[in-house]
Amino acid sequence: MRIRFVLSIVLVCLGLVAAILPQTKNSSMELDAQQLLNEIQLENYVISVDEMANALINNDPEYQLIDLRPEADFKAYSLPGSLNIPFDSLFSETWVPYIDQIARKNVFYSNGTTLASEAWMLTKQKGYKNNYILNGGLNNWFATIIEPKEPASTDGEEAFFQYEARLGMKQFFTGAGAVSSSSSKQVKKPVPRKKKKMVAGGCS
Amino acid sequence: MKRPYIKILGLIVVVLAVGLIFTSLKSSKKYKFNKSAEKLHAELVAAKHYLDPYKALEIISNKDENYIFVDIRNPREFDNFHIESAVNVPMQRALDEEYIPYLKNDKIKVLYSNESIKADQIWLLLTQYGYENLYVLQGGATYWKENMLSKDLFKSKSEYDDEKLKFDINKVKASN
Amino acid sequence: MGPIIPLFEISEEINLLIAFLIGLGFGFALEQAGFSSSRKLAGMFYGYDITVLKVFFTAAITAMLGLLFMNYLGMIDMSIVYVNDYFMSSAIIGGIIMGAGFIIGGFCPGTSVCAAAIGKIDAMYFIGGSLIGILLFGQTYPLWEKLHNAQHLGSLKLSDSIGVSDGILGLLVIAAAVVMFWVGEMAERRFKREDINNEI
Amino acid sequence: MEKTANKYMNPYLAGLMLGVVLLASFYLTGRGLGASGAMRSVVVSSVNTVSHDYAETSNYFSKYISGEKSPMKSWLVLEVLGVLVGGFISGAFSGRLNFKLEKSPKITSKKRIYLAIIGGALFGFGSQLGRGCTSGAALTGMATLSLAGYVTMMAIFGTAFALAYFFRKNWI
Repeated sequence: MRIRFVLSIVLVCLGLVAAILPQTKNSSMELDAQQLLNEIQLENYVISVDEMANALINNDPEYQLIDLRPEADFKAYSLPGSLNIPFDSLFSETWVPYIDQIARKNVFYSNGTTLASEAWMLTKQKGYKNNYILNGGLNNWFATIIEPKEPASTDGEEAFFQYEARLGMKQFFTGAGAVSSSSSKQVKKPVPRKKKKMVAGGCS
Repeated sequence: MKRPYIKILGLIVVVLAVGLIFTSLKSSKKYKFNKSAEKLHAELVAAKHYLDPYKALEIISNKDENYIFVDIRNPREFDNFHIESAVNVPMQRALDEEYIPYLKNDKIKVLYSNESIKADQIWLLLTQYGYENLYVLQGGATYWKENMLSKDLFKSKSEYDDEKLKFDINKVKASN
Repeated sequence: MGPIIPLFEISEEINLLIAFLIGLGFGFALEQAGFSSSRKLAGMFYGYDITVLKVFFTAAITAMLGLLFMNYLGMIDMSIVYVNDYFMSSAIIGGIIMGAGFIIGGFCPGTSVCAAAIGKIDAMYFIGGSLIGILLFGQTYPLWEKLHNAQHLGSLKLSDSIGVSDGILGLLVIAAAVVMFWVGEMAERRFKREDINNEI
Repeated sequence: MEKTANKYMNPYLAGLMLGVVLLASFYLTGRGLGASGAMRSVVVSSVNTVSHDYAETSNYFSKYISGEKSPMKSWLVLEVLGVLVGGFISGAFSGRLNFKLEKSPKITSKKRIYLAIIGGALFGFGSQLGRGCTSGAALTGMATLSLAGYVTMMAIFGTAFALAYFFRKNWI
């Protein structure tokens, strides 16, 4: 009898405290600011245009280009095989499965680097993995792959080697039989990251 | 038990007090984010956090006390060249306590790096972390050095935008 | 931050050891509460012993409050904590069948194991019956498959369907429990059965 | 007749203890307690031993046979083994260990056994259909404030109360 009384009071009081607490959501996936700052400086998230061009030429299924520009820009020109996720709708329900996935490397790009790096920061804060950015965006792509500059005669052998390679790539992306700008590669369905590591819970 | 109500009342007070003390223990993870990614995304879409270099020049020449220019490059780069009146907060130490006075005050802080990408990233990070009144200088130190120091400034005025396509799409397509 | 095992990729052996230890605590608590006695369990439905109600609700509320506070203090990531999938029709029909099994057999699976551990023969038969029931379900699964998977509404929480915060719902559950404890203890006095209480 | 009032732990304290165990389970593993899942594992593995091919073809059992890994070695089975040992320790502690068939004096032992088997079968069947028993679905679900938990709990106890009158002879 007395125990019931004491317990009732204690529970009701704690219940009151619980009821007035604000709702918080913890996510173990989210990084904190210091971790994110470290990640920014590591620059592991940058994919060079040469690497990307190679991947496209070899039809590497590991990479998925994601164009963050508005739809009109995407229709006017886009890299082969890109998926268009306009930056405004990055977190819309349609697209979250594509940026929160485990199967492929997503490579964000826009005209410059700003949008891509912003998108990367946001997805990183959310704890999504496998997202990268294309170094320098389309501008760098054009400057490097489509209109490569001939190295100066003082540059090392390596620079010339790279130049040769880029000319070859240019041939692939602009020459006859080039992949047309609208995505010819089918965009694959995303493989969502498993939210719950324990699928079978309870005692069912 | 002569006066049971006093005991009950006492119990209620004790439990409530313990409960409230308990909740005040909320661990303040040192670098916890204060703004959700979704909220920040909306701010980025609005893109109101950029400061045009020409407006920045006006602010500097007016010696406007409400603005602080924050150079987030490393000290060597800062010594080499920096915008007049700027303070140096190297980005890798942006969260350190010694820099809080520079970043947490009522003034408007304008971040810049060599270009705008790193400054934009640090802007995002600090905004997520809860700092306010931050802006990003478009073009950063490189653009500043090239365009803002010349005498016939307003003749060569060109808008800086990292997201502007610098190549002619039709040319690329035509060569197909 | 918890939950520990899914987040820190603990090895399988330690995981199973923890399972055993948690089971140990579970069994000990159940037995101490008197859940090893079928007549004590059944007493709930005739009013002479409402131990089930008391233990069940106290336990659920303790854990619920614990989760609410841990969540507030940032000690647990509630998005990983398992919330039962809600299949409306199968939850209700399954619950009704289990209710019938409860009043006929006098145990539920957890308590029957605990009772069998201290030598209750009826509990052992109950376990045997459960295994038969599960086998039966598996064998006739094509008949129930549709019902089993119908009306899947996802991992719904009460707060999602009612639109009140978890904390306020918790307070409501506590208030309901306190009233039930009070009514239950009155019932215990009203339907007192000294003979049974002495036996169990 | 001995005085029995203090035989068991005070139910509220026992409930508190159970709640702490449940909370520990949530904190450590991210899920609550369970019992019927382990029983299913036992059934699946026995079916699997008797006829592996048959278990593979059964729509329901095949869901729980994952590769070469024995379904016996699952988390819940270990947990239920713990329940067995924990119950035994507690029983030994409080001097309640003895073989006994508990029943109302109004019915025969044979009838009690039949009823236990029927009740067990119903419970086993229902727990599979409803995805969890009193501990896995109701208790755990209530702690996480899940809708399924409360619905299952109400269905179980509601039905038991509704049918209580018809089976009163078994118990009182």
